[in-house]
Amino acid sequence: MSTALKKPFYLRPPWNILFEFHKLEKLTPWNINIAYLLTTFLEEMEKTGQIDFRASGVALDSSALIYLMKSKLLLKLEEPPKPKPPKEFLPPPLFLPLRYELTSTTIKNLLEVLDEVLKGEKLIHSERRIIEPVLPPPSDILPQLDRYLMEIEIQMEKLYFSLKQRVKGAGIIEFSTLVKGLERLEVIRTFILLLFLANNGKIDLWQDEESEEIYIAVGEQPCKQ
Amino acid sequence: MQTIEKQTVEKKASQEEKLKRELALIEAALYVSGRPLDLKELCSVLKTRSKNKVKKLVKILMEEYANRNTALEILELKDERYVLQLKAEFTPKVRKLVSRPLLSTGPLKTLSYIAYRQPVSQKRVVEVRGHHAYGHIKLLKERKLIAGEKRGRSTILKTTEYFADYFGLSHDLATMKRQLKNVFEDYSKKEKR
Amino acid sequence: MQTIEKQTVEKKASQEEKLKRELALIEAALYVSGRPLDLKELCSVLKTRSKNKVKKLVKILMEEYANRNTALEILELKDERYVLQLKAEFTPKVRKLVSRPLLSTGPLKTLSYIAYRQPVSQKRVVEVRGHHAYGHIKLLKERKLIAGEKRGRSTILKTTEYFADYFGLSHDLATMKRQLKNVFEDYSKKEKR
Repeated sequence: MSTALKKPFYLRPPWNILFEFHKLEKLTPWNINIAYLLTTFLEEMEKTGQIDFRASGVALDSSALIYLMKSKLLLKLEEPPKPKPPKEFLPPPLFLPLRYELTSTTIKNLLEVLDEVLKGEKLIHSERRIIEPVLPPPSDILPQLDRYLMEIEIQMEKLYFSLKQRVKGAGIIEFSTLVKGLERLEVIRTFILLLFLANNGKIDLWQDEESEEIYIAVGEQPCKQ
Repeated sequence: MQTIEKQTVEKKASQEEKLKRELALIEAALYVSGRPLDLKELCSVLKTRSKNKVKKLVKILMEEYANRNTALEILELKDERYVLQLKAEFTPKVRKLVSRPLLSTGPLKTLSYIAYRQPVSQKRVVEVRGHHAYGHIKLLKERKLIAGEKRGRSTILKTTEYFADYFGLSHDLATMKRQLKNVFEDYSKKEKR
Repeated sequence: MQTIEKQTVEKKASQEEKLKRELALIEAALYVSGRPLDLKELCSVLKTRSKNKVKKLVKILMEEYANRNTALEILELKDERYVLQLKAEFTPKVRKLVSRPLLSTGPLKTLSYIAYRQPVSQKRVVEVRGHHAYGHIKLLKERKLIAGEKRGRSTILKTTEYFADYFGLSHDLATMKRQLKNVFEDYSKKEKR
């Protein structure tokens, strides 16, 4: 019984090549001597007395496969080589002539646009300031906001619609006016919606540095770019 | 009282001064514009209406430049237009100093192939130059150096008049190709040296 | 067999040729860059390490330009930098030919912001100028108008010496910002009037 448990001889090199196909694929078929492998395989089988017809069958199959691989390679070699396309003259790169050109931008132009950019910067500053002081810690409001957040798209549309009505299409409205008479939680919800709307570019927000009033601009605004 | 001789000398000197100033003005105009200028534009810089006078002056300046034998040259292009530029032989040596966006070697090779083989199908260009050529062709079209023309299902590529001007080449296709051939032959001779 | 005299003459001629070529190379570099170049940059064009040699060559070229007495001049600036430029007196006469801006409005705005707030983080620039600023920053770097420096995970942006030269500002950052602020304030005051 012990022989049955022992690894059969043909799973050792060099014969293992006939039984492990994945290894076969990695080898060049020309490097495999089938005649040698099969002869020694039979000799070894007779010597050890481990006559196994299944193993012989597999060995035969593998040999056939190797032959096939060899003949395929041969056929490939026999294919007439494709005629090389006639070598075409490839001209060297044509470098464009270099010409110096004076440009018209002056420091005045630079400062003109700087003025606009700094206005934009101010706006971003105030947007940031709004976010920090006004929002209470999220833990206070989030549990109650779950359902509300799920409906946020609808709520945003509602608020945007009412904003547009209040400014009659386009204009500016103060945050304090918008939330007048509302409860604290409602005020916060409205504010969060405003941030979402501003983020989507539907409205613009900024805060007056002294009065801390937040202004909401609705409708066509002069472009920031 | 001045003698006649002295007057003549002074007059001559002032005429020379004037000529120098006018030549310098043309040089200034060509330098700052960085593109070909026609006689009308040069007339307006010199505040004269005489195209003939300006033409004579430009020729003098061109000759001066040619005699100086330096890195810059003034060329006459088609339709009496003039341009100041770096001589092509210096381009590879100083390209890296240019702060304007330049075309890199790949697109320039595609351009020279199109220029040499034109009119040539886009398909052929891509076959010879590889798949990158699609990007090159787009870029070259954007720069108005080449133009495409649909013929049935294929696109035929050609260089533009702007291209010919930029290189100071003829607008006549056959002549241009001959000129280009000379340029390329010069180039390969230099490469072999 | 060559006589010694003939050899000497030939040697001299080839030396003169070499000198001419080197002068032309410097001229080429100064012409295409359109900005002041330092000795290091000129050395790299001439493929030499000798700053002294380059300095001598530039001086010869400067003299040649001065003798020609035309519209262009080569000047020596602070820190051994050299620039080829149009003589100031000619600028008003040819300004009308200059029509191409250095940059289009978007990138110019981003540049002005960087110049005013520098050193400034790339993140901040994008915050203020929007996402297009990434493209602008790339362009400005290519044009050598700004440079970026990694500091930990963020990139700090600054204008370059070329920027300062182009707008005629100081190379010293503090001075430049003061200059910009002064001009800017003057300008805004005038606007408000």
